[in-house]
Amino acid sequence: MNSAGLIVFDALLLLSIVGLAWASLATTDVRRSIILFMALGLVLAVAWGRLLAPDVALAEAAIGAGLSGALLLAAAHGQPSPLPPESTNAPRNHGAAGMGMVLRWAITLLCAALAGTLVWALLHAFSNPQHDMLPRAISANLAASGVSNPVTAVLLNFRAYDTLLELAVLLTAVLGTFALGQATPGYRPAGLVFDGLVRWLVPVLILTAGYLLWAGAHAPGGAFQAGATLAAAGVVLRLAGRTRIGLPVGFMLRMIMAAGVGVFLLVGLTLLLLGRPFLGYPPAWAGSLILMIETAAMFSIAATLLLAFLGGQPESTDVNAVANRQREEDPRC
Amino acid sequence: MLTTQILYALAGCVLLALGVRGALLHASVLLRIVAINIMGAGVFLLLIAVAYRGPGLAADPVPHALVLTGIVVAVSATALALALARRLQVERDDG
Amino acid sequence: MADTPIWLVALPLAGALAALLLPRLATAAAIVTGLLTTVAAGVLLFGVATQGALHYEIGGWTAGLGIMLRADGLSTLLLLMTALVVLAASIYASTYFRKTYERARFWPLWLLLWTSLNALLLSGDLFNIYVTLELLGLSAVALASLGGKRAAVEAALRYLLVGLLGSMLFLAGVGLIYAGYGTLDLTVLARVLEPGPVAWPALALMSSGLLLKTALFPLHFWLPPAHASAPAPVSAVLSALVVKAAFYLVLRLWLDVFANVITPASANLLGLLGAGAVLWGSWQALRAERLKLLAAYSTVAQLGYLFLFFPLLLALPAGPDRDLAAGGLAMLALTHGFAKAGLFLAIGIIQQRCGHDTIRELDGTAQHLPATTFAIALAGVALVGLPPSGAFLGKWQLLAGAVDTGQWWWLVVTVAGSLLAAAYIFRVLGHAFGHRPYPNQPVTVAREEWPALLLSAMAALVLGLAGAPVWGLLEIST
Amino acid sequence: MNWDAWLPVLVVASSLLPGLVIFFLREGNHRMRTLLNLAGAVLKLVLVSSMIWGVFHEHVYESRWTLAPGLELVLHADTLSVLFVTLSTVLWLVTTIYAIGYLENAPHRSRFFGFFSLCVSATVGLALAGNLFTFVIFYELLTLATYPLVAHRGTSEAVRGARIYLAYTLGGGMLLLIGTVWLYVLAGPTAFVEGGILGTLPADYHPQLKMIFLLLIVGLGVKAALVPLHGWLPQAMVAPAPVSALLHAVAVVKAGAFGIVRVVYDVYGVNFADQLGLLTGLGIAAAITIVYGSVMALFQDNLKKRLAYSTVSQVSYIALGTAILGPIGTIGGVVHLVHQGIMKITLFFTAGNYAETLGIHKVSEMNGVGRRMPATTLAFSIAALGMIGVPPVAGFVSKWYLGLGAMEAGMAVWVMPVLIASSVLNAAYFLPVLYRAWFREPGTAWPAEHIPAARFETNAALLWPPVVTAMLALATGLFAAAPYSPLEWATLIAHREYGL
Amino acid sequence: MNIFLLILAWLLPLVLVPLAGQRYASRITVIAPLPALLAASMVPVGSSVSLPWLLLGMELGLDDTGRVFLFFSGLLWLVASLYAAGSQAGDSKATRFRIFFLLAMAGNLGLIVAMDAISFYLGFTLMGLAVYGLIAHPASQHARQAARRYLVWTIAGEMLLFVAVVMLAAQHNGIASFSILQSSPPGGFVMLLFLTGFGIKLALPGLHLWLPQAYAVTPIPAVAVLSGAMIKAGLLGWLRFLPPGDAVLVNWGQVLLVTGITGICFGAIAGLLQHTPRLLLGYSSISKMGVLTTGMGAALAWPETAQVMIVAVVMYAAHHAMVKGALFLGLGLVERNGLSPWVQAGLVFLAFALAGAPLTSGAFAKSVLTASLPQGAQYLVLLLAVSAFATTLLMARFLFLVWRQGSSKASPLPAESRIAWLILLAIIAVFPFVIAEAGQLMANAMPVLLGMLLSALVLLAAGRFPVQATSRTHRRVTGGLVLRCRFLTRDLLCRGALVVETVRSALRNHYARVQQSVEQLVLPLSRASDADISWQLAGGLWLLIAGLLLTGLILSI
Repeated sequence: MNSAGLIVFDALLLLSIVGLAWASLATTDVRRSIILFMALGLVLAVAWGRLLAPDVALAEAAIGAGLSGALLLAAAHGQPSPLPPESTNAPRNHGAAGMGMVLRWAITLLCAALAGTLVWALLHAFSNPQHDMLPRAISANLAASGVSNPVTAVLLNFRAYDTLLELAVLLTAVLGTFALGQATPGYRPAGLVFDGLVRWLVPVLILTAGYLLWAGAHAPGGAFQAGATLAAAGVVLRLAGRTRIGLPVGFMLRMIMAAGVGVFLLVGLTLLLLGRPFLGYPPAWAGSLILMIETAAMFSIAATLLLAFLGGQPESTDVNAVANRQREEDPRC
Repeated sequence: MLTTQILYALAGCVLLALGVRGALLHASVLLRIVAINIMGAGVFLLLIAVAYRGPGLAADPVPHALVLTGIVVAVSATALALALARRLQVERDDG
Repeated sequence: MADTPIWLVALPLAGALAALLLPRLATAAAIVTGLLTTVAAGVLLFGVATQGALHYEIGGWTAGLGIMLRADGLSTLLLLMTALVVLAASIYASTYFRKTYERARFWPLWLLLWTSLNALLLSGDLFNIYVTLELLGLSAVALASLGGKRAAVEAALRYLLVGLLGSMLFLAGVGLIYAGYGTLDLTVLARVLEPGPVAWPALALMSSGLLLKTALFPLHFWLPPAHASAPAPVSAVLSALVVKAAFYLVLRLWLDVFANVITPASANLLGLLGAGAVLWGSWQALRAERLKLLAAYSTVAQLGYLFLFFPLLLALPAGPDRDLAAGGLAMLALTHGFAKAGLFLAIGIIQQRCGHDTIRELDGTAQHLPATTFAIALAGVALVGLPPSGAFLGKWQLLAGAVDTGQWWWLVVTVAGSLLAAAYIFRVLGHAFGHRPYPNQPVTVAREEWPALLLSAMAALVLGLAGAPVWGLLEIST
Repeated sequence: MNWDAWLPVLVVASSLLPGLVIFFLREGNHRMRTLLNLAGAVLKLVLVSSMIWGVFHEHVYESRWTLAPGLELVLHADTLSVLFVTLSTVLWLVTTIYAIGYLENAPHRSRFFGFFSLCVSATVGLALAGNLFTFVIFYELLTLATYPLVAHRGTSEAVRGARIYLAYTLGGGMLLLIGTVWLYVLAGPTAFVEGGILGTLPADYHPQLKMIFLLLIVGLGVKAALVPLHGWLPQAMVAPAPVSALLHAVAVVKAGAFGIVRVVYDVYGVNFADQLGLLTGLGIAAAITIVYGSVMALFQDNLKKRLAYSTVSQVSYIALGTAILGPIGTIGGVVHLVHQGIMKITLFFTAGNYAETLGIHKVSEMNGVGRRMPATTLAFSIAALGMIGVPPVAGFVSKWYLGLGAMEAGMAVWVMPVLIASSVLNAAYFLPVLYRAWFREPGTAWPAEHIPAARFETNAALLWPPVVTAMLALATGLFAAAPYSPLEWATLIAHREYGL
Repeated sequence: MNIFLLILAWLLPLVLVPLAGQRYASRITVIAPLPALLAASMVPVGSSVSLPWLLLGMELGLDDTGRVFLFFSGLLWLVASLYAAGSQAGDSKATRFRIFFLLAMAGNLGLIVAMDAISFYLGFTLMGLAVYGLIAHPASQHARQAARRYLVWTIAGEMLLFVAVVMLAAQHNGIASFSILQSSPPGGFVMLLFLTGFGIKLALPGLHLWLPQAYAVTPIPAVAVLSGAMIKAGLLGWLRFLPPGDAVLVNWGQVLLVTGITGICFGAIAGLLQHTPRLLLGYSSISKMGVLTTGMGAALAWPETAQVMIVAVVMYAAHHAMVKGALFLGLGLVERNGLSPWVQAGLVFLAFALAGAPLTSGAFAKSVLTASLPQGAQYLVLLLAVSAFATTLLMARFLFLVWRQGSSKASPLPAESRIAWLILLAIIAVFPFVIAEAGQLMANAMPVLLGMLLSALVLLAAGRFPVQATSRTHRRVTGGLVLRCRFLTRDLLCRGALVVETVRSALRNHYARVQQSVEQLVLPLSRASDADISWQLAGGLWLLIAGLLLTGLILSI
């Protein structure tokens, strides 16, 4: 592509990004908004590709567009459309309406100012020579990182601590979801066509996941993309109305959920006990350790995302069942 | 100074602002969550634009890694928010 | 010794996994983890006190390429406070949650929260801070929603959305910084940052994100419902530590990292908002009908005091006076942490024993639950800032700073806030002394009441009487 | 640390520790409680005695503890503190005995005695405070320790009284705190030094120092019940009698007055304060209070309320003495610290006796009570006469020195009329009470006779404390010139303050 | 021994106070004044005791003046105690009476031996307040009123004295010993205070308003010592505090002279108008105190003859004390036992003595007084003669009133009382012969004779034209004034209270109104809870704060 074509492409891409975002936010129809948001995710994935960020593009396609959209759609499922305003009990009168108008405009203006400020700041930042110290340091140390894909190196070696905590975030989210109680049972089963699709889509997805995981070391891909793909397989199954979607129950499930963080932590602490820094892989072992961590992380991510999609703990795994006795009443004041 | 970088960063800023506006003005919880996601997308766009070094040049991997982490964090938060929203709906329906 | 910082993160995280995997042993795992982590915090404090600030490069990568944990005087103090408060709250929680499934849900999240707090306090990297903030936010929200009631869920949802908005703005600021300076390491940034079109918006974005999370007036609207509807141990930690963590970040950014970017005008704005928080929070606490709401609004007010220090610290020239004021700030934050945690635990006991926490119907509580009432009184002393609490020393430095820099208006705010605080605390205590048919067998359940008592006593007595080392520790910075 | 450094701490701890232990005693364990109380009180008395001896021989008893850089908790025994400590200790012992009798079979005794001991610890700490910072700490602690005592009865009236008390004292405490902080910023740690420390500050600080003085005095004036800051005092009389006794005689009110003395003499230095023109204002405030309190007392039928207003009036004698420049006025003010305490505690004890024994709460119910309760009424009479200033009761000595001091300072023109007006008014509200008690025929029945007359007119524990304190009031006046008497001690204080 | 007697003189009555409720208390009371009498007779003049640890340093001593005072006071107290042992025997509240009696005794005797201002003031106050108990002793409306009035005056007097003593001591560096105080005369204002303060006790005209009613109600033994011994404390005060012989005080002497003369005349005239013997004796005391005042005035006005004059005044005081005391005791006998002939005889003798008839103590006292008068004051001789004349008339009327007064005879007095009276009579009759020269005993015959003559005429006339009991002048004049004063004070007080209350309620209303309006103003604010803050508003604020922060950062002020 020549540069003029590129500019047109960029322009179209940016216009569609902004337009989709605008459209997605302008509507009050939740489902419509979500679908537009998913579309935005796909366009963004293209944009990442355009900006030479294939790892992000893959993740965005799988998670940002795919899974987030699926989650949102699932949540929108039971909801009336459009939703009633959240605070129905708030007093509303004409004065308040006038105030509301003023407020809308004030917020809009302030948001515009926010954008303007950011642009101003970025223009200033970009006007200085680029800081290449960090990329150079990364390429210098890439050999010792155990992987050849610099993004994976950053994710799982240089800034592995971030990733560890990120997995913890994921775990927290799903535990939080569990804490809210039982999964909402039953989705509307899809049609027969979809059912047919499922038969070949799921194996493909699983294979893709495996590839992404393996490729992550040297090419775009990695545990997150792989985990998300794996989760997508589960989502597809679930959408097809399958009750058994490959998730274990009970202790095994908890093991899988904990595996990502657990293995990560285990590796880190083992190294620590061996006299190395926490997560300071010996260069010779780095590749294998990263792959090990990534594998565990993939399963965890997949299970977690799937559970998040299910919106709670699947039945019969709930520890609710363990004890349902009433708390003994205390002498009251 | 790269035009592409600036343009995409600008789009990121716009997305961020749009997201903030949406998150503040929408009454529906789900729409707010969508808006926050769009906000996140704007920030990610900004970061990726910062990483961009021009055609043919390797981009800065650090922001890429950050965005990857950010995406997962965002989806986690979204999942929890949705679970809460659903639970709230159940409570409302019951009450 | 040098590894202690990472243990402080790893231990609770491991504990969380253990609690998740073994639901039946969750409580035991949590308590053991709690004890170990507290010991680690103590060791860290000892290390920092004897060897100066500790740095830990994770993975052995130099700062900038990798992530560095840093423990200086301030963060170590807050880490120790976190450890003690969480440990006490854990002991209380082990009796608060009685059903196994409740425990299974509670403990992993609880320990994850602790992990995030420790990680946040130790973090030396901007993006890592973002991740810890999210971990903190999500675990806090998940815990806050454990109440399961509609009010709790509604508050938790709002809390989450607010937290996300704040984090996103924070992240945008991080992006700006990276765009402008190409690094995320705080120590490096502190060296290279200079006032300009990059640093200003970045600081504004990050600060406003954090201000939202730390519930500074008038951005506090989400806090009272969330803190008031969460289970008692959770409320304790939310009020005592979680908002404080965001405040810690503001402090770090303003005083360390962006030290040469900030201006008197901006600091005065923070002070002004702090003043608003002090007055409005105290006023709302005075009007609150429920104890928990009172405590939550008191948190809003107490955070306001912390922000009053900003204009003073900026106006004082670097030197002993400034160090004294900074120590006062830390002392106030520490005292509030202990006191508020103690207060919430005590309220939890009242709520469980009396079935409600309506202030007007608390007559005779003192007769029924003497130790609990005493805990509330001790915590109240610390919240009002009466001697011998640590808050008294903190407020002393606040007042001294205000006098020293000629900023009289903060003095008026402080005094008004303290009087309002006394009013709302003694409104509760007055009821506690009220008449109730006597005799009424006093109830004392040591395991429930000791944590609250110890926390309150820590705030009202120990910090005030043996708090002098705090100033020495604060001198140790990176 | 050696003995000299430990002694002040021990003096404080001898009531603090028993108090803390008492909190944890079971309600029914009254023998242990009594033992602890009395042991603490006696031990304190012994310790204080040795302190008196030491201070007289110019020993330095001082304990220091750093709370924050530059902020030290200093307990230091000088002549003035020893005077107040002794007063507190002796009266605490007596009041404890009284309280044991008063609260027999009443609920919440552990709580009561616990806070009671804390209250005394705070008072003693305040007396021993070696700098303004320490003083403020104990000042606030005193507020805290007394609040539960005022609210003790738990009636809505008591809770309300306690609330008002708290509102006033905490507000005053805040002003005091501001003043202290301000002074700290100007002059560094303000240790109490005989003769004051501020005189050396440059002249351009003087306007600020005046402001600070105002803040300090207003802050202290709340507890010292200077008009118009006295509103809490008549409300706080809802407290049980031993509490009122302690509040009015030793702890709260006296703490404020003691603080005024400290600020004028040991912070500003009386000559410097005079040089700044601050004494006149203080004196006028005290004078107004003296007259106002007496006038208000005239209109009270409730006995305790009448006594409360009497306190408002009498305590300002101390402030008045402080405002009078010159050693003699100082003696008058300082010695009244003790004298008023002894006399007022007697009055509140006896008022409590009337209420507990016969259910008498009002002056109008006191007809002929002297025949039913002669010893109590005699104690009341002695104390009341002392308040009027009748020799040889202690009050006369105070008035004598105040008058002489005023003459010496050339302030007699307005001090004398105030003294006279106050004495006349005192007579006007006390003598009718005495008349009723001794000369009127008793009515057919007492309002509510709780304790029948047996061997004594009332319980021995209730009877002896007021008798003892009344004798003390008589003795301090009668043997005013004897060695170690309050007057001699006050003279010693004045001599050291003025460097004579 | 001397020292002990000086201390015991006032200590013994105090020590006996706790025994006042015992069974034999009335007998024990009698021994209370004995040490004082012993001291008066045995302790050499000029001896002194210093008790530096007592009060503010107590000094006791005995000088000539003190000795005379101690003698007649001790005697009176002794007699009165003995009398009281009989008269109060049936009193249900005798204990209370004895307590106040002993307290007053201790005060009276104490102030006589006191050699410093504070001890004197102590005794004076103790006496003053204890007398209140004696006056208020009869549980009657009258007694209460009289006692209250007495108290008001006494306290006023004590206050004045307090100020005076303090100011005087301040002139001498706070030292209160008489030996120092008398070294220089007090200033004008202090002088005025002393004159008024002691003047109240001495019942100077205008300051006497407490006296008549008090005499009317007080039990007899008490009123005997009151009128005899205690009233003289005022004179002793003057003698102690106002050093005679100083030229500075000459003008004050003149003032006293005028006051004294007024007192003589006023007392006599008002006395004649009385219709009860007690009141009459009261006004007679006022008149006689006028004589003492005049003498004191003369001593001050003519410093060169002051010493002589003082001796005369003191002698006169002793005479009056004993006679007036005896008159009251006799009156008591009449009241309780009726008019027995020997009582009548005694009373007549006493009447003569008071009037100053020859061969009585009165004649002796008056002649001493006359003889001491300085050259410039011979006109006072005439005055004294007029006084004697008037006294004669008064005594005549007294006897008339006693004779007319009925007696209940319900509770006749036992022997003790009669013996007591007789002892006193005997001493009065004998002592002039012991110490006086013959010439002195024959003085004063003329005025007394004239008086007797006039009295006889009046008596005859009265027999002819029966007169109604004399009008109640006293009540209308003095009572009216006092009442008016009291009403005025009460009115003022009430009005003050009213004003205070009005202001207070106005403030309260105002406060309530302000509170209301403030509440209305901030109602939206105070009602608004944070739950109502809409998400949008909060968001707007948030962005605004972010913007402000940025502005604050950019505009580095």
